[in-house]
Amino acid sequence: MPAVLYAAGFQAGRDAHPMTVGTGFAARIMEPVATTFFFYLLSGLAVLGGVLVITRKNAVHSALALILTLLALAGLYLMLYAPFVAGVQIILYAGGIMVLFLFVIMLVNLEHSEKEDQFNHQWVAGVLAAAALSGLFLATYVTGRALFPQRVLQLPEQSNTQSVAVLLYGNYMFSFEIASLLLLVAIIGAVVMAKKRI
Amino acid sequence: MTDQMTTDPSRLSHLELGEPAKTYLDSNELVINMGPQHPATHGVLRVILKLDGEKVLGTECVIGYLHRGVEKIAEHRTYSMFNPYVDRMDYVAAVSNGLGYCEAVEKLLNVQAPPRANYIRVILTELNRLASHMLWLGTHALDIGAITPLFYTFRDREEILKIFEKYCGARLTTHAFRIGGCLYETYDGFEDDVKKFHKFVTPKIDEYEELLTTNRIWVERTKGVGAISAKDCIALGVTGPVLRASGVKWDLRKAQPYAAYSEFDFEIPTCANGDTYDRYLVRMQEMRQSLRIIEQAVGKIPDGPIMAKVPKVMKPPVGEIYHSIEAPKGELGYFIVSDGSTQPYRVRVRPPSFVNLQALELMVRGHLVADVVAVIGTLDIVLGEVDR
Amino acid sequence: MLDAIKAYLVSGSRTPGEAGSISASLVWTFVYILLIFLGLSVAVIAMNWLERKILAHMQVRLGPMRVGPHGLLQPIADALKLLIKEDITPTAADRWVFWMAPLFVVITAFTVFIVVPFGPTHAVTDMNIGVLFMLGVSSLSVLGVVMAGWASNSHYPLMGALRSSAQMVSYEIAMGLAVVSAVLMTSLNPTGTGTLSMIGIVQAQEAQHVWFVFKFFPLGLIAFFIFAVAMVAETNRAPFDLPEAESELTAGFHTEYSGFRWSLFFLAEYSAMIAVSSIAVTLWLGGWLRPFSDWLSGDTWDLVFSLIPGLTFLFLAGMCFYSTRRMPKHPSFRIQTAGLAGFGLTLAVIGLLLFVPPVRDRVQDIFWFTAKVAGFMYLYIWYRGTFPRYRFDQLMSVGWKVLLPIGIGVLVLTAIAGVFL
Amino acid sequence: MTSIGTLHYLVVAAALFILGVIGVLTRRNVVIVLMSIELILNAVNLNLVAFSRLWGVHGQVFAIFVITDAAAEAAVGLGILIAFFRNKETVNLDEMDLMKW
Repeated sequence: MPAVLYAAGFQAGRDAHPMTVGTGFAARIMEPVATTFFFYLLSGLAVLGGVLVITRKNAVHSALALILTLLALAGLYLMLYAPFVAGVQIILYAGGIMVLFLFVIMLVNLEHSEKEDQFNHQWVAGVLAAAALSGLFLATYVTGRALFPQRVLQLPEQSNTQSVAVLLYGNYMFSFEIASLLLLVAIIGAVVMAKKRI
Repeated sequence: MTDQMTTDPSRLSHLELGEPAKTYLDSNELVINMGPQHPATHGVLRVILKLDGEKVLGTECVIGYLHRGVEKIAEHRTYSMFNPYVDRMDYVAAVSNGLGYCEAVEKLLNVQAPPRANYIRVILTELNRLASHMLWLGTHALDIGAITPLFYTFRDREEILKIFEKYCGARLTTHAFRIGGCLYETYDGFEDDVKKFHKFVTPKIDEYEELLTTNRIWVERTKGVGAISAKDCIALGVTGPVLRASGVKWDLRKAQPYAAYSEFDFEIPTCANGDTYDRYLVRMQEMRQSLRIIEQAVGKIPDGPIMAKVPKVMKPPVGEIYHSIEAPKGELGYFIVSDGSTQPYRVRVRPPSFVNLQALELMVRGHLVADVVAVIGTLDIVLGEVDR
Repeated sequence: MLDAIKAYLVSGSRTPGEAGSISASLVWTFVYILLIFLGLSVAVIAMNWLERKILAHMQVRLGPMRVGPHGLLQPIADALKLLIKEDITPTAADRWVFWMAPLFVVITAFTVFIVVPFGPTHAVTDMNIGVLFMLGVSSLSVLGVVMAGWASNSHYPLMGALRSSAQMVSYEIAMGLAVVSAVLMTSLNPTGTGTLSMIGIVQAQEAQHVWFVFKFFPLGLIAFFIFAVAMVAETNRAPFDLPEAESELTAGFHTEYSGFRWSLFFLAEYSAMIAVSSIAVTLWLGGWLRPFSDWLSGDTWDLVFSLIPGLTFLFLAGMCFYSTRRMPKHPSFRIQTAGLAGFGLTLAVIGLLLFVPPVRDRVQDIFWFTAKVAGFMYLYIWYRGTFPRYRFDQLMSVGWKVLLPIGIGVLVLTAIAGVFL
Repeated sequence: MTSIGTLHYLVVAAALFILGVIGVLTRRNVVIVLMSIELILNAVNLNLVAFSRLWGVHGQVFAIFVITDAAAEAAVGLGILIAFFRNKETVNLDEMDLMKW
């Protein structure tokens, strides 16, 4: 499935460029359909996962829903010509962070918290705030849509990893080092927090 | 520790260990039932483990799943009728069990088995020791994860069982000896068979050692695991290879020779650390020593009768007797009380496995779950003997 | 349609993901996926039989002998048994997660194969991030294991799941470092750019005229060794099979599974083994490249090596025929003997087919790749027959204290060597 | 048939963001709140990657930084959670009021 997806993204992307001419009748028919189909499928899955994350009682179910969202987002990244970010998303987010989450959920037995009230007392205020935020987004969408540039850059998909690397080790070298420092701090912090006796 | 040991399962199912923990964090413990149906408990032993993650905080053995009331049965059988029952206790070393019982009753009757019978007894008992140690090695290695030695040892144990079968018709529960000697004369070619076996198995033991003794993973898994000091061993009454691995040179074959053992030249292998690796080494050495005894014995089996004069209806004089032998697993003792009738008033067995099992708690506390399996294997228990 | 097939076969220089038009690309992708799925299932079945036979012969016994000649039909009988068996879901289990876990494991195990290059053109797709994708997706299988252990709602599976997730996460790091050092070597091409694409990595080895296992000796060898150890741990096989340590945890995370769902775990385990082996083969052992391509070069040698696939099959066929002669002559063995002869005949026909020049040229790559992977499979079985099992703390210390530092050291040294040599 | 532009991705990202905000503001369970934060971070990532199609790869680089950040946050957050759970035997946010006096 990712292969198909990938191919679809690749082909569609090629056609989205104004200068590219479709390679054939079938291509001209299929590409927009494939892109649209996969976009709606993946974003639907992502949003569905998001809804499940915040509504499930059982934390493990929430985590699994979050994994669904993460994988769907990785698919979207592939469609956006960001294969490297997609790979990192899968290997780090779904394979690393979520395993950590599941591990902790299993360590911290949450059975009794399932039977308790799932939402806090200020949930009305919270939902109102979120509604206000979505209103803001909606307003931005309505007013700003026209200002949005229509054309997209044709990113060189085959050398995506190289261009990311050049930026990461060139322009953002300092930030990269800071990030490694951040991770070091996080490791030490996590060990100190979780260890029973030091 | 021994006072925790009890055979009343109704009390034990709600342990002093407390209710199962709510969480699996180190603040709370996890209680796991290992057994009675578990591949690594060598039968129907149930070990209740109190765990902190993977670390063992405490254990409790629940036994009795294989209890058949062997000792009680003895009170309703004549002396010779009870003889086959003892084979069913330590069923991997049935010959040793029979030897112990027969000698105890002979002592009670004040009868001496003839020298030829004693030689046959020694040969068969030592063969049985080899068989028992081979079974131990195979299952112990299997518990630690090495699957191949099991098949090697079973291949070689088969040769021993073939000799048993040719001698008395049975392979496992042999009932080879009778009170007063042996019932069966050796078959034609018995000595050749034993000699051939000796030649066959000596390089095989090197083969086992090649697979395991210097294997890094094996050494890492066994060195320092389940160590027990000589003092603790003596305090708990632990005997056999477990005791010898802790550095105590105590073997009943030397300490109070029975059968014909005083006539043979052999050594008592000992080690110093008392850990699983040392017990492994001791047993491997013991196998070689057994082969040595067999080699000496088979060359000079004396001629003569194989049965002493024993009355058809045995009525030992009133009195009591304790006789113990060095079974493959440790000291196997029989305490028999006679009231002068044809049936024993009471028979009490001191099984080595039962006593050695006490040491489990001491040996595994603070170790990991995987070590529990290794230690159960190294104690070499047979549940038929523990529960009787 | 026929034209399309012909066009694709003739073009011959692209993976199906890049085939001319999107429709052709889709069709060929599906064809390849189907082929890989079938091939993998057959490989797992064959592996099942081989493991039992090889292990048995290492352990002085015969292994399956009853179902079919030399037990050849035993895996099929087992599969049937598993399918017919009752599929039990424990009452206290979390139904959804319990149901999803084996699916998740199997899907991840199979998805990995879309980037495996069986030959320069024989891959479903050539991803720019091939290696990253493989590592990522195979690391997802740990989620399935955790789900299975948690959903069973039982102590032994939970402990198995905790063990395996800790183990897989730790060994992934050592594995990643080893992979990075191999990827670093690809950047020493004459063209000068590194690549994560699986096909690109093999092509780099072709261009540099050396398999990466021999590059910067012994650096490549050490990295390969790290990977070879980590991949055994990653697939939970002996001597690192603690999550399913039979003597300790009965069966680890799949204790509560039975029947078909259990067989899915089985399938996933074996295809994961094949997957990591193919990563190792691609990264260090030259993928589809034939051995000695520099030393024994030239048209004559090319021809000789291209005959080897057919000869191998003929040899296997010969073994079958020889065994036929050794079968018992009793009438009740007649069907088995005939079956064995038929099997040999099939192998012989395949072998002869492999001598036909066009087939020979297309199939060579696949043969060499498969042969190398098969070597790894044999190693897996060999380990299982030889080693005892590690203990959990020892396993962790091997991962973190031995493999990880060595991996970092090799990475740094490879980088230095790449710059200065 | 409209083709999918950057704007579509932004809408998806906004939806995920709002879901995350709702989760953070209303749920009691800390683990789920942490997961909602991951949801928010992912929404941001999707935005960044979508915009990288307009203005070059910089967005993708930044997305990688965000993922790093998320890893650090998850590690520390779950560490705190374990430490807290060990002492108080609860994972409910409104019971975490040790600092409130």
